[in-house]
Amino acid sequence: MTPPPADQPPSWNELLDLVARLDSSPYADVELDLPGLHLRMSTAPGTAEGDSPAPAPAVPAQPPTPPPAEEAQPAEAGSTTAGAQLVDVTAPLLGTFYRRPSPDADPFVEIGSEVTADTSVGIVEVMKMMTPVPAGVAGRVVEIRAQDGEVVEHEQVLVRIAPEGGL
Amino acid sequence: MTPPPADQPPSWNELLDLVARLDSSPYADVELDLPGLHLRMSTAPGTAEGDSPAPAPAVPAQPPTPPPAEEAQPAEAGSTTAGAQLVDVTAPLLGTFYRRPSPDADPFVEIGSEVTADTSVGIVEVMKMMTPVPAGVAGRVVEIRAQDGEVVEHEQVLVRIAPEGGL
Amino acid sequence: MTRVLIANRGEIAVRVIAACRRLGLSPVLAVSAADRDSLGARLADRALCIGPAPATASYLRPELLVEAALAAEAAVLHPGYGFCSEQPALAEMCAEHGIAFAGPRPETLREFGDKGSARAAAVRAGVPVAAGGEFTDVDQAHEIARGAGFPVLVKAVHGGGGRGIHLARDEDELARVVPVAASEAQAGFGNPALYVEQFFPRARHVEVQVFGDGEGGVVVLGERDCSVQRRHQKLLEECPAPGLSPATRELLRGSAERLAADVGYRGAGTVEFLVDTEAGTDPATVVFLEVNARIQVEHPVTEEAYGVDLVAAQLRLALGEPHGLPEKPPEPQGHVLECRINAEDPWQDFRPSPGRIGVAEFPRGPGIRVDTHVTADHLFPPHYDSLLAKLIVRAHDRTAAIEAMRGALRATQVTGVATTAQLHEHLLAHPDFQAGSVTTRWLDATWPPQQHRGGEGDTA
Amino acid sequence: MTRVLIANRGEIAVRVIAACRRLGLSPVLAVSAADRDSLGARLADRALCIGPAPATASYLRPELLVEAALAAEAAVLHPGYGFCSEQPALAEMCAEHGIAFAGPRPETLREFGDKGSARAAAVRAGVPVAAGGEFTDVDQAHEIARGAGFPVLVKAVHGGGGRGIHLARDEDELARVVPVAASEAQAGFGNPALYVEQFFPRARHVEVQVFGDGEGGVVVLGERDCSVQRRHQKLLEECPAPGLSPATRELLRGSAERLAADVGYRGAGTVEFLVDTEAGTDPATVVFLEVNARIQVEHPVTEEAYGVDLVAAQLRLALGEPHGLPEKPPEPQGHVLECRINAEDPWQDFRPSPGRIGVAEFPRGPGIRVDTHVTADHLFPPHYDSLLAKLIVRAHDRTAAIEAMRGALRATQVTGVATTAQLHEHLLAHPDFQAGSVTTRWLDATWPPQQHRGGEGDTA
Repeated sequence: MTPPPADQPPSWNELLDLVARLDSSPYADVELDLPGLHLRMSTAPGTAEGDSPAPAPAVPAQPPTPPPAEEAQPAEAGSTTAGAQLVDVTAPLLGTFYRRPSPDADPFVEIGSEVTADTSVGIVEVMKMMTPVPAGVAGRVVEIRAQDGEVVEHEQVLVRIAPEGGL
Repeated sequence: MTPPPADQPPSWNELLDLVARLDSSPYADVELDLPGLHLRMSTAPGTAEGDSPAPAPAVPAQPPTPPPAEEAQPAEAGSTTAGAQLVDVTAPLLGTFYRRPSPDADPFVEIGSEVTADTSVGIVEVMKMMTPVPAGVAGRVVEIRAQDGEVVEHEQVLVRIAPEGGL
Repeated sequence: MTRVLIANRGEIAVRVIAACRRLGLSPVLAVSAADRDSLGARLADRALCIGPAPATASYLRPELLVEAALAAEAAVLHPGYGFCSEQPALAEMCAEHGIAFAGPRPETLREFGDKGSARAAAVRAGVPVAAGGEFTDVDQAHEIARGAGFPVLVKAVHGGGGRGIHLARDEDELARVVPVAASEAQAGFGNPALYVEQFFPRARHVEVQVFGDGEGGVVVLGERDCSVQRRHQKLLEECPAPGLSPATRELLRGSAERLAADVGYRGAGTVEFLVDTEAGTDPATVVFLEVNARIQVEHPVTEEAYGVDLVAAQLRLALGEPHGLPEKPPEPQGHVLECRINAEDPWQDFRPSPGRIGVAEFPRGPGIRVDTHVTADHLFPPHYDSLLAKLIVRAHDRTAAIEAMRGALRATQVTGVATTAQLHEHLLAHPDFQAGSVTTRWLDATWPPQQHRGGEGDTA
Repeated sequence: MTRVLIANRGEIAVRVIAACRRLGLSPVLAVSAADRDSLGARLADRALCIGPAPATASYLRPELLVEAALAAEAAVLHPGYGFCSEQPALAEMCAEHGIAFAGPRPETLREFGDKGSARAAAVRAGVPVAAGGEFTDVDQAHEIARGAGFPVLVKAVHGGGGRGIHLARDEDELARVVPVAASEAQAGFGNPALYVEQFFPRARHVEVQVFGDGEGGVVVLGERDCSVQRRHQKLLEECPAPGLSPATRELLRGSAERLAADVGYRGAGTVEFLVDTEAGTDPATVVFLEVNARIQVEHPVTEEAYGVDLVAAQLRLALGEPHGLPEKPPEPQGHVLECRINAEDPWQDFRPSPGRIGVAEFPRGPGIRVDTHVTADHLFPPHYDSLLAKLIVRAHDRTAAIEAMRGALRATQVTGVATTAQLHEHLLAHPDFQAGSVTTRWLDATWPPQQHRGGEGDTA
């Protein structure tokens, strides 16, 4: 059922207009009911009824800055992901990640490979200089996150390992 | 009556527009219902919780009359402080607050005085121009916050009133 | 510590606070309820809330401003621009209460606040004015208009600013316009007196910055070109004014200096002129427009061109100290531009766009100055003017300055409100502007760009 | 969009980003793990983490910086100052990989990176050097020293910077110093070769900014005075250098220009000189110190004095475009000062004071520029140098600039770390500094103030 035009609530612009007018008026309290509209304004706090808190404008929260690493990280710097209980093996520096010692060779590891802390999971190449990346922990490779030949950043996760005996 | 389906709730930008206007307006409490929208704003923390409904003097919407030029002051602006259930009577503008009509006269009100909404609780003087400050609400004066002869800022609390019949 | 009451808001309040810091003065800011949490209120040593948000109940009430100065025990009141800055009543009330007003004397404000007496003062000082004069009836108006040559402008003798000005292109239009203008003048200024003067359709707006010591000594700090205007609102200013001949510069500066010296001008002021680009004479045709008896929005272009602090000079003079400006400033090297970033939508007929600011990133780097009161999460209130920030850029020549300003605009990011930044990018890229010396009606013919006319809206 | 890899951190990273914005280039920042959340990382279009916090594992490794430039597909690498900026290896590696290095050619870096070859290049270009020369045994050292006149300095021929320099006030001291210096040179630079030259105990440090087009064209942008030094660390710089005669300026500029032209210098560089304030001749005695083949920390004083963007000029030149600087810049009007605000405690022997910044408020207003990477809540890392912000102030003369800088320091508020701000307030208020032309050893004799010597600590 469509109500007759006279019963329609005011448009948004009309409402803004009204508020602008009321702003400079001497009224301390205003209450307005129209079909489809209820407006109540007061200069006295606490006089408007209701139970929902005022919609505060969202202020973007500053993410806390992580403390800087004080020392050079060992290349195998692993971190535990909460819940998943997996160890991240990350890149020790920026460079190109290779999963194999040479283009024709087999990959250092595959998903399911068992590794010791010293097992290389790949190498990072910077200007022809190769830096092997050891697993850092004994266990089983469950995920390979970096592509062969991909440029990886420092601390970027390369592979993830389920440690021996869990965590 | 069912609201007309054509009436869309305002967009977020339109809402921000309204909030921007309201934010810098003198209103302490705002409540707005439109089809698909409920807005409630208050400058008084804790008043939006709904545990102490505030039946403060609500002036029903009246036909708009031209605002009385520059002197249009919501001088009687009262506000309820959550918890204490008292109404703050605040200064309508910056100036010197006087508790008596003349140095020899008795104070307009003392603690314990019974007031109506029209009773002056003091005057604010700006460059020899006197602005009476009405209580804005009927009740009993329970606290006098501003000293005689003190410079008060706009919206500074002058006296506090326990409204008739409580809150 | 000597206190200064700042009777204004927005970016100029922040600017005056900076000048106070430079001089070791303590800034106290008068704020309306809408400005309690403004950047100025945070940077000042104290903020005093004088009244509710509407300016008519706060910033436009001299008695509240002086009351605030007394409450703050301020030695000086700085009025900023706009609001009460040129109100003789404020200057007088300050004087009555022993507060130094950082502006001209009340009688100077009164003289230049009225078009008739301002024009008379200009004539007395030998400053060129447009052909024309006062009239008392329509016949006389026609006679003067014929003498001056059509088109003409009809103005209220006792009016001020850009209000109540009517254009008449011929005798018929003049006959129609005079009664309307007279009744408007009566309604607006309490007096129907009118005058008529020659209209220059293709003129530049060039103004001279002066600073008087109040005793007839005047420092002249060159010219600003403010021809980029939309309906008499300046949008982009530069110093020096490009492409003027030395003789024209000398005519402008000499005129401004004589006028300021003649009235014993005190403090910072601007003498505005039209420069006719049609005539082809040297010096060009120059006519007096008006005096702005205050610091102006565009004062930074002069400051950066000359390496001076005009607001600090105002405060020093008000405190009875030497103003500290160089007596004979050397010609500025390089070029300075200012773009006004307004919270307006240039694609929607410059509709004001107040609201909650999200991101507010401004440019940084050599020669860049940003005057603003806006920070991230600031609520830009709808009660006042829409000036959001002024980008000021200085470089070794005009071409480099234009390029630098284009970079500065690219590095400016403001979300939550519409701004005029995109308009400025368009203007700075325009061959007419790059060639220098556009006229005051250029912008209205240039914006919005042709391909966007006809309601296409913000799709570019 | 053309990308620029910025191989640096701190305020200079932010500065290069600003230059990229000016030119419409896309800045990509190489960061260590400690700088992931830095202001530069936020302002850049992209940040690439190249390695852990220690500079030896990140910013000091040319191969990582070039790898990052390749990963970013950058056309240009900007090295900033310090770190690898003057490493021939970085410039060479860039060339090998088709990346334009925003700095001099590798051979230029090599020539000026060695005291012996730099001095030889100066002599070839007719640039005055201190009396002295290389020696192979102690007897020869004594002979040269007697010729130059005591006191003398003993330096490693293949050394660079301020390292490994020994003072000998007489023959006995020279005899003691030579073997020590030789073994230090062998250990530090792989070669025991030494030379001896005249020492100027009361000299000013004055340097000339040059910008070469790489083909022998050189723009000279005046002098900077950097005499306010603590143990060879510059703290406060100004442009122009105060109180030099026109003949002395001409000698400095002409020398710098010849040297830069002679080597076909490419990009921004500084030729450092000592100016002897004792001699009383005109021109004063001027001797070549070294060439800094990079943008310098104190480049903003020149930029603000001349209205130029030196970093943008570096980037333009690297991209094969004209650098855009004026060919014959006019003499600057006014005066520019720079104060380095370091996170150091001047009351505790300038002990570094890294840590979490609380408040970070910087001055604003006319002629004020602040180059910083520090914002509120920034964690100032302990791994790198202690430069926190540079306050740059320009005014119409030196007196006004000093006053403006004192105001700027008052308006600066940084909490959470100790800073050198208070030191600067002391220096600027000192009559010696206000009179101009202090020598390089003035600060060590002036700070801490007499009444605070003897371990009173930070009580003033």
